[in-house]
Amino acid sequence: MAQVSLRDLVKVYGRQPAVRGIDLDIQDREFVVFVGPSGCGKSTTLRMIAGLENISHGELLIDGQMVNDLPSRQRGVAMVFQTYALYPHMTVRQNMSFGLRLAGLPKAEIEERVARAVSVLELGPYLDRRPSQLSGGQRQRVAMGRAIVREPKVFLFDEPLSNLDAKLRNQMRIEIKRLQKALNVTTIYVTHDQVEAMTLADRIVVMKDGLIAQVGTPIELYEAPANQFVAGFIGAPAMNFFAGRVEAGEHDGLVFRSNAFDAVLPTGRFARLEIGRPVVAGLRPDDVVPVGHGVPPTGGIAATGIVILSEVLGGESQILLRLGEAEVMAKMSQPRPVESDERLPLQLNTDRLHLFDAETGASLRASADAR
Amino acid sequence: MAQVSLRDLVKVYGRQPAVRGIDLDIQDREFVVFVGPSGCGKSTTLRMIAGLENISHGELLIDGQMVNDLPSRQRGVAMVFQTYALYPHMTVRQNMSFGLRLAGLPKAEIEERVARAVSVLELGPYLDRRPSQLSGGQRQRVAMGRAIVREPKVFLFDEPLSNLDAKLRNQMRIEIKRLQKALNVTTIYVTHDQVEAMTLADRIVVMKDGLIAQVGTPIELYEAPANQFVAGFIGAPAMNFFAGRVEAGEHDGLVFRSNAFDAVLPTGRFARLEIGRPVVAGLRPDDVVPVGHGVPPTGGIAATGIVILSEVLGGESQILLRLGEAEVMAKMSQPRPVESDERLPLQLNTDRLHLFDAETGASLRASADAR
Amino acid sequence: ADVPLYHDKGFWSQQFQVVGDAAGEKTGVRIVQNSYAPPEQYKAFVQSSIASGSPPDLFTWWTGQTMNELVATGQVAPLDDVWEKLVASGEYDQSTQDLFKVDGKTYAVPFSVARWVVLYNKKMFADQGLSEPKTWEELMAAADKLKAAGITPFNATVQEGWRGFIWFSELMIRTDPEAYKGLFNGTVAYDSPAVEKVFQLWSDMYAKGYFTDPRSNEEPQDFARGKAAMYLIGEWGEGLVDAAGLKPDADFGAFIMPNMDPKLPSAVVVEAGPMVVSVAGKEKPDIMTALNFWTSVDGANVWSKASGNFIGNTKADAPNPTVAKISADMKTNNTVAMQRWWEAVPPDLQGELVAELNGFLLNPTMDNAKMIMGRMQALNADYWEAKQ
Amino acid sequence: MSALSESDQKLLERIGTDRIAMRERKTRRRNFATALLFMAPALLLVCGMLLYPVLFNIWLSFTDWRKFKGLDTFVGFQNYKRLFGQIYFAEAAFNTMIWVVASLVVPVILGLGIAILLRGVRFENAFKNLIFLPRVLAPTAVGVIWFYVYAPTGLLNYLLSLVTGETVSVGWLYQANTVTPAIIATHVWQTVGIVMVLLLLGLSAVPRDPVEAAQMDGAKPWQTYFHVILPILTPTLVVVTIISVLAGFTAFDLLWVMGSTYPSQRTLSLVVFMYFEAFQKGGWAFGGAIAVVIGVLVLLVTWIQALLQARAERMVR
Amino acid sequence: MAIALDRHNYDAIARAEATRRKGGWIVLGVALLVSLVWLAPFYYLIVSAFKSSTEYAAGHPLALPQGLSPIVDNAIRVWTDAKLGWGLVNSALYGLVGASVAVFVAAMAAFGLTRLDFSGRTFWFMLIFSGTVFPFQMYLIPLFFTYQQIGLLNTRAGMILFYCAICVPFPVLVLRNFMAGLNREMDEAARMDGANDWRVFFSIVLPNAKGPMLALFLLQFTWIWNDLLFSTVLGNTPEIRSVMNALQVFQGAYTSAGPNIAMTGALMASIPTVLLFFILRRHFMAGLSVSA
Ligand SMILES: Nc1ncnc2c1ncn2[C@@H]1O[C@H](COP(=O)(O)OP(=O)(O)OP(=O)(O)O)[C@@H](O)[C@H]1O
Ligand SMILES: Nc1ncnc2c1ncn2[C@@H]1O[C@H](COP(=O)(O)OP(=O)(O)OP(=O)(O)O)[C@@H](O)[C@H]1O
Ligand SMILES: [Mg+2]
Ligand SMILES: [Mg+2]
Repeated sequence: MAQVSLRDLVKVYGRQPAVRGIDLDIQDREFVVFVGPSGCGKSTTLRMIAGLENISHGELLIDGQMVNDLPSRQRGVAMVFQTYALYPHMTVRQNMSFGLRLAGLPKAEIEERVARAVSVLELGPYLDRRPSQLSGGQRQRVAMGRAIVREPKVFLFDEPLSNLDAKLRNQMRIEIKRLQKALNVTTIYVTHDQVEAMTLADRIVVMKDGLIAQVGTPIELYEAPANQFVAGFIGAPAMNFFAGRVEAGEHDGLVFRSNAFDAVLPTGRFARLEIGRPVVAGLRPDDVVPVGHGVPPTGGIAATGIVILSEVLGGESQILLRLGEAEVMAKMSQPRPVESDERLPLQLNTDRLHLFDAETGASLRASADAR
Repeated sequence: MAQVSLRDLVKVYGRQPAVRGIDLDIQDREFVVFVGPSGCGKSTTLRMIAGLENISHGELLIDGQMVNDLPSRQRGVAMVFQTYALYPHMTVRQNMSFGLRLAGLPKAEIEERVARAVSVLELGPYLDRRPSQLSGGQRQRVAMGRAIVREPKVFLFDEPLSNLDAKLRNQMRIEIKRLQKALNVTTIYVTHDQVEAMTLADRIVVMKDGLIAQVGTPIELYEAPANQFVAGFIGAPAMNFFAGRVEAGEHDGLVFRSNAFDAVLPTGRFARLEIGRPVVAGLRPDDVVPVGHGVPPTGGIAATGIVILSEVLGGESQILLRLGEAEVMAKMSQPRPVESDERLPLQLNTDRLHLFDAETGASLRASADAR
Repeated sequence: ADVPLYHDKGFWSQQFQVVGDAAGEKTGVRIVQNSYAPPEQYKAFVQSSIASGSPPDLFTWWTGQTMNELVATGQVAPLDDVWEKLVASGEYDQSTQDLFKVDGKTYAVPFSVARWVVLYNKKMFADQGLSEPKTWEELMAAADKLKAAGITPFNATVQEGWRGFIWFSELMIRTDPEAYKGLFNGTVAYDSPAVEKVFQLWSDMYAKGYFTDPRSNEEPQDFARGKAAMYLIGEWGEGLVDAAGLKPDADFGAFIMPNMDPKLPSAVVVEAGPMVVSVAGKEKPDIMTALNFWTSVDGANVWSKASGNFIGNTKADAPNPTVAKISADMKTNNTVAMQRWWEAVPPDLQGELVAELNGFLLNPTMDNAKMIMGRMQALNADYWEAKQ
Repeated sequence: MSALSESDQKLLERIGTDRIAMRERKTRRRNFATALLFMAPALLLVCGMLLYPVLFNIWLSFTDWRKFKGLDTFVGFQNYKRLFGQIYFAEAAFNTMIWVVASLVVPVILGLGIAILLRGVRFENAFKNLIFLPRVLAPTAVGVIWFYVYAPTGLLNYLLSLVTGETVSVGWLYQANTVTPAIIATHVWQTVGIVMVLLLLGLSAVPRDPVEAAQMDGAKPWQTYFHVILPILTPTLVVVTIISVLAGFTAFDLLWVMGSTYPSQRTLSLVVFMYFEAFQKGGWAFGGAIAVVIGVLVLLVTWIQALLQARAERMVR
Repeated sequence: MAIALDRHNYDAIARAEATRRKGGWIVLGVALLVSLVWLAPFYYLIVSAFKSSTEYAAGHPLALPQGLSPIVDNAIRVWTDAKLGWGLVNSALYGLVGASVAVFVAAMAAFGLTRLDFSGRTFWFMLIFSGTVFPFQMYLIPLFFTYQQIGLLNTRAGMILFYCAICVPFPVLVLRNFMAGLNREMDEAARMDGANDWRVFFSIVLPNAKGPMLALFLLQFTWIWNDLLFSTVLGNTPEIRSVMNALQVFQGAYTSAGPNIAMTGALMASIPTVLLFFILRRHFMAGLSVSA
């Protein structure tokens, strides 16, 4: 139950910057997820907040208090590690109560807190087992329990689910979501799995090379990515990109022209468009709709793709197509079998087209925070 | 380029059966995928085909010849391992040519074959590296190259992608598909990832407890699962199940009645339905459509769900709902934010309802192979 | 009061303690024995304590050159005053005192005086109608007769790696005692004719099959088991044979080996075990009390009863029939004591030379002997050259 | 570390590298102080009881300390000169080399053979324990046992008599040409166990997959061993090799006990030679010089090991 | 959901397969042969210890002893001549104290070297490890004289002190590798739980290093027990000397204990370590696995 503020946080290893200046205000009870490719500095940032790494530069404030130089145990934070980091020689009960015992809490209180966490996490039957006698999911829950009993102001998670298999990961994801809702504690969660990010976060922080690429709600990031990096990173299968340029169209309008397709650009959606400017257009696979499958887009343009490969996933398939000279991924709902080289009529939902500066990758949307 | 036939294949470890009797005919150039939960005997079956395990009972035929007692090297099979199993002390080139050198092929031929595989797999720049100097995806490709150069009659894959991260897995999956199309070799592929199974297979073999649960094309398995196990295993998110019973309805029709919903059973779709029979109904999340989102089903019944949890995935969201007394997963396309406890009008596409015997789990469809 | 006695004779530590306890009872000064093993470590211990100026008060040592080195440090006390009384009382012979003299002063009292004699199997001798040989010829005749009867005459091995010199020195004494003495100050070479003559004799005896397998590790047991009829060993070996099952007097007797040249005076190798007192120890009355008890008739009796060892006190009881007989023989023949080769040879050469002699036992041909003589002399010459 | 980009350089300038470095140094200093406390007992013991003697030894090898004489005169390299001029030294060094080579080659080959043989055989553990058992015996006890096994009337000759049908009474430990092989055989009997166990551990750590891959690639069992398993085993082999070499260099107890009747015992190895010169003859400084020579040789081997190991690991990892 | 799992009689199939598979017998035969070579000296040792001197000389080496009584005589002789009682007590003391102190000290050092971040860790490690790089013979002369001078020669304290020291470097090497492999996040979790360095060492790292520490203790204990070199040089009076040193009595110049006695001594001195090995062999092997 705390606000966390990061002010120009920098971490330098030797002379090599790992985190290059992060500014972020996390609200009380907010669930913030850090995502980004491997090595972008997510864990380092989290560990600075946890007090496991020195802060090279900048300030870290918890509830307005500067905590740069406080040791972890005085910051009121608790962390769940990727490897769970359970104490292998202690039982579940001992693992959960270790911190409380160190803090010298009365026995009764310790027992009560552990009991409460155990009932929330349904760990009752395993209390006297060692971590090695637990399954991955159970260990994960113990790690959470250990964090919970300390009743921290801030929860930190570093890829807590990445060691679980797909099924369990889905299940635990839902549990974490439920738990956070129930406990209502400020939470910072690191992952490189975008499904986790999308489903868990109140706000997502996308990081790249030690910097924030964009902060926003999941829908904001999906609908209005601030740059090509975020656009490509969020959403699976990934957004299709087309290099092209802006040209003059009819009625004073502008047209995007590429070797895949040409599209009239809706007025008002984009800013700073000059004729001749090289840009990259983005179109999500959901917006490349095979005619007769799925909701036909109201606007958009027709085109024909040549099937390269199709992957049926049951309720939908993903189809890799050749469109002009480019390759495009399309989603087909209520799928039918398609053959290689089959010509597939498409409707491109260009109303939802994204445009990025070809050089900087910055979005060219009129207002980056408009829905 | 070979047919592979499994005749009542059994594997017993000590006294414990791992594979309990598998009958299967694999056609020339067919891509067959074995899926099933962990420990169901997929790898064991594959390893018997590879000649890495003794066959306890039954016959294995390759091109009609009984090969039970032939060592691997005489069976004309090549295998790609989950761990890649590269020789750590050899360079990429040496890894790929090792088998050919053992076979005593002329140097020129070895070089030519390796060169061909290298160009197909784009391994050129790494030829003189050791496996430890390669990334996961590159190692995976070397492992495939090693199999390719031997020009086997049958390719065997044991979860070749499970050690890669999600992005790379998607990418390599497509490459494997392309490669198999190009090489046109009979392929047996083991995975427990159903997306891989759905997208790669000509036919999928679903295994459970050392036996085959169903064999069929991906669409067949998705549309017409032979039993509740297959129905639940194939498709993500998994099919929703509702326990209930068959009762008499209007106009001599039959009705499925449960604590979630009641539905008139379409005539002709099911066989062997007696009134009062306890059954389990199945409905895929795709067929639980929030009104106003996605293609509204033509038939079906209306219902109202109460939102428990929603997970936005970008282009769609998955919503866990309370429906009557059951929990149901629904898919919402073109999603909008929903709140917990919000009441969500739904259309249940009961035309696509599945019914299973409550006891045996067998499908009650009129003709199990009808689409 | 307790006074410590340091020694390296671990196998006699109980026996030492018996004497020590007796001393305590009799004089009030109890000797407490401290045993060290192996001998090298013991030497190192004494050497280093002397180097650091704090030697033990009372400890055992070796006679001969080893003693000379010790005396040269100036840290052990002369005991001539003690000896004056010992000789005057008639308990000890002057010749015994001479064993412990360095440059005219006496630096030790004995804890053992063992003569090197031939033990013989009485039954075998009787069976072949043999009696104790009085001359070299008789000895050889006896050997021939035994050999003819299928009995190996002499027992000799390289057991434990130090026994190689036994026959060499005995044969030297029996053939040329003057040359024998010359070996120890560098005046006689190990490849001189006198030595070669001994090797020839020795080698011939081997050729005639006079000796047992040199590789046995059970020398006393072998003798007890009848593997050989005669056994050249220090008197202390008597107890070992006894323990191995052959009883002294009843089963075996002893004689001093006769000289080859009957004109030579009767001689016997005497191995003396010295006990020395440090300069500081000499000043302590308790130490001297202990020492006096040790050399007294009482002390000698306790010791000889416990260990079977003779310490030279002629008024004390002989510890066993062998000692009694040899003492008597010596008296009648005016036998002179000779230093043992081991003590007489410079310590730096001991190990290497005896190794060569062991090598001869294992391959007792004259060819080998010639090589061995050459190598021994090379070592010897080096040593004396470095001494210059 | 890759070169810094321009923007990173600017970043560093902006935040000031000195302050960061200072903070890191402070943390490290604090950590170091704590670590030093943790290491203190070990450091005290090692420096006081092990490193001090080594330095002492080096110093004394340059003096003429012997017998009753104190440690005072510095004589330079005189001891070394004398040492290298001695024929006993040459003999001892030669024999040490034989020891080292034999105790390297024989146990490793034999250990590997037995390890391969025993893998997966029935009663594997019983066999393994039996072959390892001599290792827990004291070398002294082993020496005593084998001393009598090799005695002229001992077990070995008895067995040979049974085989040949006539009386054999070879004095294995008394002859120049048999004494070293005989003691080496005993050494092997004692050390093969540990070599075998280490190799078995190494073998069980060899991933199953490359072996199976080789099988699929058409390798026959021996080809699999030769081309796949052994190369992967190289790091273990290096460790085992070095353990064996060091054991060979410093072996003393067996040579001491079993060589006690060999006429030229002190030449059996450098260590025995040193013990003789120092403790038997009281040549402390001279013995010290021999110890230094052994030390240099061992360091040399250790250094080679480090190189080999680094290479082997680079190859396989 | 009931799928018929018993399509076959799998026990019968397993049995049929087992009979089909041959081979293995040859390997077993060779293994038996090899183990015979390994066993023979043990057999020889044991039967010899059961023989009297005459019996030993009379029969052939492999002959079974005629009775059990000689071993009692032999044992008594060994016991009294070598003062084996003291030897056993001393060796046990040196082994227990030396090995446990050394392993604990090593664990502390390894913790400092692996779990705390500071520069120059390799140097400090090398400094400690250099203790065993030099051949042991280099310690002999200096230790002997230094001990002599400061009065530690022939004292239990001196023996223990040395054994503690010599047994430190190897465990440091092993435990350093082991602790470096322990999950560091575990420490971090403990620190976040409020533990300081000592807590982390005692409550987290130490309990997790129990396995290798026990194995190392066993290895070092046997090493101390079996050591002859140092025990002859540093502790030589009967009350101080170790069991291996005590056995040296049978090699003294004036004793002539026969083979049966010497072997009885070897047997008696070996029994404790052999027993220890058999009881705890899994830990021995574990120790080797961490050291490799
Ligand atoms: N202790 C360290 N010393 C030096 N560099 C480090 C250290 N820890 C991390 N780095 C570097 O800092 C950068 C950021 O690492 P960080 O672990 O924060 O990445 P991440 O975003 O968590 O990646 P992942 O998704 O792989 O966990 C990386 O380039 C990494 O190599
Ligand atoms: N070598 C073996 N010895 C004994 N049992 C084995 C052995 N190998 C596999 N099994 C058992 O056989 C069964 C089938 O194992 P298998 O490896 O074929 O499963 P799988 O379907 O490949 O599972 P996964 O998806 O986890 O790889 C399992 O119960 C397993 O425990
Ligand atoms: Mg990370
Ligand atoms: Mg598997």
